[in-house]
Amino acid sequence: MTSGPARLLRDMVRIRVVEETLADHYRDEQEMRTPTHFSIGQEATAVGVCAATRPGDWVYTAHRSHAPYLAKGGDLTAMVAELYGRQSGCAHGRGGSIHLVDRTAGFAGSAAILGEMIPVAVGTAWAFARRGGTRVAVTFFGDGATEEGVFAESLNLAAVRRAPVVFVCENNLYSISSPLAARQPAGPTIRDRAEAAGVTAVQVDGNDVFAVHDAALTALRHCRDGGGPYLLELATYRWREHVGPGHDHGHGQGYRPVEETEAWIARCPIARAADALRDRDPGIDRTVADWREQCREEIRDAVAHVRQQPFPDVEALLDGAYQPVPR
Amino acid sequence: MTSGPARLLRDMVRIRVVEETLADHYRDEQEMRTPTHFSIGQEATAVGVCAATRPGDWVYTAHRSHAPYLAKGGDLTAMVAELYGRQSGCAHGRGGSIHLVDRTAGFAGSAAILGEMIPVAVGTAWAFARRGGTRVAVTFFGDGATEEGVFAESLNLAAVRRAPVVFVCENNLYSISSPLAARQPAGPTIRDRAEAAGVTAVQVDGNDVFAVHDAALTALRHCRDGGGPYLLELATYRWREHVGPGHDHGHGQGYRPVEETEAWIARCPIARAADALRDRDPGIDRTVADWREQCREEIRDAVAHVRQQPFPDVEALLDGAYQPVPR
Amino acid sequence: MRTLTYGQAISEATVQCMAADDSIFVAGEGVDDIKGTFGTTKEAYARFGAGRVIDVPNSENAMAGFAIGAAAAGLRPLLVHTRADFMFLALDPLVNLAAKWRYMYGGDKGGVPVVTRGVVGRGWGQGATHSQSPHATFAHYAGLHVAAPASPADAKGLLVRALTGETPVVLVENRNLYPLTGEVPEEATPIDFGVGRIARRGDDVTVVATSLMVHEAERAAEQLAGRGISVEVVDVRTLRPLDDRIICESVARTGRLVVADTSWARYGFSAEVAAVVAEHIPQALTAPVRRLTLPDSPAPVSWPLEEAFHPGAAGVVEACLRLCGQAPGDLPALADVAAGFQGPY
Amino acid sequence: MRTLTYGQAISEATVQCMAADDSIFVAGEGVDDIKGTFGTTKEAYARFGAGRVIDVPNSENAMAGFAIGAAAAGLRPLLVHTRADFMFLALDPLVNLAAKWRYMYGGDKGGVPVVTRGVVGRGWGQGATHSQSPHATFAHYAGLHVAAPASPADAKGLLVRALTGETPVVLVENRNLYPLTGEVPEEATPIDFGVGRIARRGDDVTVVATSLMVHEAERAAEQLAGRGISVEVVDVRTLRPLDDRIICESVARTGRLVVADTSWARYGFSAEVAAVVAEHIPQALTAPVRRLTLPDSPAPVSWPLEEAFHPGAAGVVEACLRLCGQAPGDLPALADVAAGFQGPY
Ligand SMILES: Cc1ncc(C[n+]2csc(CCOP(=O)(O)OP(=O)(O)O)c2C)c(N)n1
Ligand SMILES: Cc1ncc(C[n+]2csc(CCOP(=O)(O)OP(=O)(O)O)c2C)c(N)n1
Ligand SMILES: [Mg+2]
Ligand SMILES: [Mg+2]
Repeated sequence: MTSGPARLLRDMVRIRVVEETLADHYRDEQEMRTPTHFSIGQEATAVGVCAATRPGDWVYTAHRSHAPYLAKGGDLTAMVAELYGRQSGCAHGRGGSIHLVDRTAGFAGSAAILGEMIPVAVGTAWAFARRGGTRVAVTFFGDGATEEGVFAESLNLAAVRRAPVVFVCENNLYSISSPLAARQPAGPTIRDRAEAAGVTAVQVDGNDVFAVHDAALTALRHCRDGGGPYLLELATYRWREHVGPGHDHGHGQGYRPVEETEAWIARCPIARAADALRDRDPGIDRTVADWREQCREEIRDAVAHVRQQPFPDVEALLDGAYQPVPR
Repeated sequence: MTSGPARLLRDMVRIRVVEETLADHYRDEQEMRTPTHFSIGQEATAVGVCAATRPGDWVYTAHRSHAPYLAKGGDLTAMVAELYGRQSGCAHGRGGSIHLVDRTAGFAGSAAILGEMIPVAVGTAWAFARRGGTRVAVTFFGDGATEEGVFAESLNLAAVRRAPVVFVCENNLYSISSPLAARQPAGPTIRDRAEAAGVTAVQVDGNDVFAVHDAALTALRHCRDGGGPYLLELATYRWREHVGPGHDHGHGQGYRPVEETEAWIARCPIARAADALRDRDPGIDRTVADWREQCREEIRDAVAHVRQQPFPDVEALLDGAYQPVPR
Repeated sequence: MRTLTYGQAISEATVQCMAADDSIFVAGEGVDDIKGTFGTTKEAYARFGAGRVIDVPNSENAMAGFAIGAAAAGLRPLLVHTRADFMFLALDPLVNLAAKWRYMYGGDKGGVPVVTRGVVGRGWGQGATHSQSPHATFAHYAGLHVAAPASPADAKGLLVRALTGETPVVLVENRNLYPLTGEVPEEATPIDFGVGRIARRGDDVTVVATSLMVHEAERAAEQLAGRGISVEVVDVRTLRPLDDRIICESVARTGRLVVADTSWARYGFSAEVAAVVAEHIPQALTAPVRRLTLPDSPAPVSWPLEEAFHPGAAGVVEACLRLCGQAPGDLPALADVAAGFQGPY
Repeated sequence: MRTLTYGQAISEATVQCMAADDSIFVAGEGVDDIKGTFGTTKEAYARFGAGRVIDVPNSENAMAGFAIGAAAAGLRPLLVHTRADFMFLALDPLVNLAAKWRYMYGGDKGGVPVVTRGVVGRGWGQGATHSQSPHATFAHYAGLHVAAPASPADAKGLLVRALTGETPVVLVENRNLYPLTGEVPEEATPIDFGVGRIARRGDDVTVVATSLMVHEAERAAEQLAGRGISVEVVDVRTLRPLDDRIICESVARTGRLVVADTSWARYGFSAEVAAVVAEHIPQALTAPVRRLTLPDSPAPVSWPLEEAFHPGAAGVVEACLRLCGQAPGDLPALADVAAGFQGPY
């Protein structure tokens, strides 16, 4: 994976366009019958980290899965098909938005029970290390998931076993509608908890894709060099509602102050990356506009293609529940 | 509860004599059919903390329950009866060594699933605070229990809710036969984890009963003053095997270096407290010897008494499983 | 009597009990949210505020332990899980501590009456980890009580009973029942656990069900009446204690038993009900027992698969027809109650 | 064939499988201890060392997740819990992730063959949280396999099968079986899940059991033979898949069924076995099914209560006598197998 600055920007634009388009379809058609957690506004975390990985590294995520899946190179059409419940979906319509997987791309799986994929990544990392080599496991989760006991257990386990795992906390300040202050005490940060558990950890501006990328490169190198686990706490913000396609600020939902949301939207990771590149590349806005157009076409085609595809065969309902018995 | 220095020493002597005597009976008679975790060598933690509590404060513990139970003023005969499985036991023979309780004394209960009583104490503390007043909940657990996710969850919860709870970690370096190094990374301490979770925390020499007592007074005052939760990490060491009456160092069990055990035995909390008092009270050794004799008699009587008591009635096997239905 | 929705009945029970007993508090992730757990905690929050309806960290294990400790100190916690699937993380404190507390400490020091509400049932492609009904898991362990009310009145009465008793209780609520309406008494009158209810009288087949499946069974019965088959629907209301008598009395009359459940067959509700009959009145059975349950796979997401996965009225109809020796197939298909669920979540 | 103890058989299966497949590793609290989990992990540790037999922090949840992640990356974890009661803390990853993994990711990406051994059964006054057998809880959820071997040969064969298959497996081992001896094949030959075994032939009553209760049933059968009652003992060996056929074939012949289990009746093993018969051959029953299980309370500690609490051969004898219309009482009392357990833990 190349990781030049423009590439980072382009990947973010692609994810933004894909998600915005899917959100529209989701809302208008009511055909994607799967609860869907969009990362719109949070693209820099997924892109900055995943672009720093190698193809052999594995990425796990929680429910907010689309952006890391795409950033890691997951197959777009297969994702769209999964959302539309088609047999050609990456999980053959069995998993939905919260259970994306693309082993070929190194996207090892997503799951929707908070914290569940955190120890899984530690186990994968340990397995990688045991075989020798320099593969790393990465696991994305939110600030809310850090309150689950399994997060602490996993940090400790990774530190004891010096597992090459990068914990990526996308701290978007909310767990559904609960603000951080209702769930964690003021003062110590998630980074602090990781360090107290023996895990090297840093806080990074999660809307600055270049900073995230640099930090991820450092984290991955640390892991590959046998330095043990690493945690990135990335401050960011989701623009849409927790689950579903809508905007929920200023719509009477009221759990997020409108000014807060607007301030974060003003810190759009895409706009910021474009701003940063404009000096070196004054034509960047034109380029971004072109990318947008290409991506719009790409996702339009994917949706059109997928909607022609068949649903799974109801006869095959039980297939895959167990290892097939050889006949 | 008075808490003069001599009283602290006396309470330790009493617990030591009671446990040593029970261990002999346990081994020789095989009549106490309940897995029993002795605190011999660890008396300073229980005594130092419990003597600092007020009667209205509640103490919870894990499996290593006898010492805190006695230190908090739990009924000795009822404990012995519980170990002998008698109806007159503090849990009527239903609970055994690991499920001691004496509500009158403020010993709220012990349980043997690691970490289980940690959030329970947070809930009790929160209930105390909600009613107003200055009652505090205290929860004892080992270093091993801090690896359970529920420990981290409880620290966070206590910090968010500013619950008046004192977490007491008796760090005796082992979880059964597993040394700390196999279970937690070198470097950060349990105290560090608590602080990173927003809980005020200190490390104290857990074999120095006066230091423990001072720290506990500070912790309890902090809680009563509305300062929120507090953690005491107390370094100590058990002299006997994990469960049961035997000594296991130098007996081929091999998980603890003989020198290590001997060095800790040399740091006997009782001998140290006596040493510290000897300047002020040159007759202290005589006094201790007298206490020993009194306590020996007390426990001898208790055992003799209890062994005359009846077992629970088998007809009452199901009683207490559910709230009695009014007839 | 005025009618309420199932969700309103739960809300009303909560508010009335809280007004009567200030030791009751509600705790759960997002219980103070504007949506208020499908509307069930909204009024309680509005009336009693953040001191008694408390939002909590995402820590299911510690929250259950916290509730136990609060209960030990005399409070009455009502824990709420927006998905019962999350309760696996609270299983240890509920099963290993709450359920055993009273007995393990001798039986005479009181229990820890922690009441836990878990939302179960299919949504909109929620998939394998957000569609389960773990009622049988909790009901297996002595020391707990488990209820699965089907009607608004029962939802109220059983919750009132739970909030006034001394036993730790797990209540499962199928989310598809929240909009359902029914008559509900104004007063906070408790309904005892362990007492089933004949939801519909009939003579030819007994369908024993709980929660959502009671309604599916009633709809099936309606359709089968048109075919001359008279179906009795037994709603057990609580899984522990279980009303063996109402089950046996019905099957003794009809001779035929279908058990309908929203979880898997093996070691589940359907197994226990069949066992009760085999244990007491096997000779009454004129035909083999039929179990209508989840097929043996995790829940799929894709719409056609999800439709095929979840049991409903059509399955009850088919099972009854077979038991009565009639060919299925020529009845107009029934849509599931839950199939009316509107997305997008 | 040479004989081994049940514990040695498990040890041998572990060692042979580890020698044949270096992706297998053992993990658990204290598996490297000198006592080696009742001796079952001792030789593996001696042979393969700390790199493949790993002691772990007290983190049941994370360890199960860790094992899943290792399995996803191609390793074969064998997790060991010295008490199955601790597995409630690992229920979420096992039931919500391992069990569903293969299906939820489409069915064609392989499973996560995590094998978990849990020690169950009474010890010496271990009490309410250290005596449970949660096999029914795990067996309720589609996606897992659950075994409860009774003999040394089955303990070996089923563990070999688990360590060579692709399905996540939970094996429960009653600690009182470890010293039991029996013939065990030298080779690591797998025994398929879902295939029961007739432990003893008989014609008058069928006792369906698993794990320790198979032996209690055999001892009961021996005694009942002296009373002219011929008892067939069916050892199902695995709870999921469950061998319905062997149960039904036996009951079809004897007409009488006793189910014996070391857990509670409600929603447990005894419920499922009774349900299988009610579902397939209710007309074969000439008498009501009897369940011999734990009484509905948590486990007590006090010796006389503990003796009364745990089901054993004497209970099987009584149940069979009643089923056959004979008065119990005039047979010499049988001591339980587990009653031979020597303390002090
Ligand atoms: C164990 C568990 N508890 C609760 C939930 C319900 N839930 C789903 S997403 C979510 C919020 C998670 O917040 P965070 O981890 O910060 O991720 P974000 O949605 O903000 O990206 C919650 C509480 C769950 N899925 N699993
Ligand atoms: C959840 C759980 N896991 C494992 C065990 C088994 N176990 C009992 S005591 C113990 C050691 C605990 O060590 P620590 O907490 O340090 O207490 P100590 O015995 O040293 O006082 C273990 C692992 C348990 N009781 N509960
Ligand atoms: Mg968040
Ligand atoms: Mg310790």
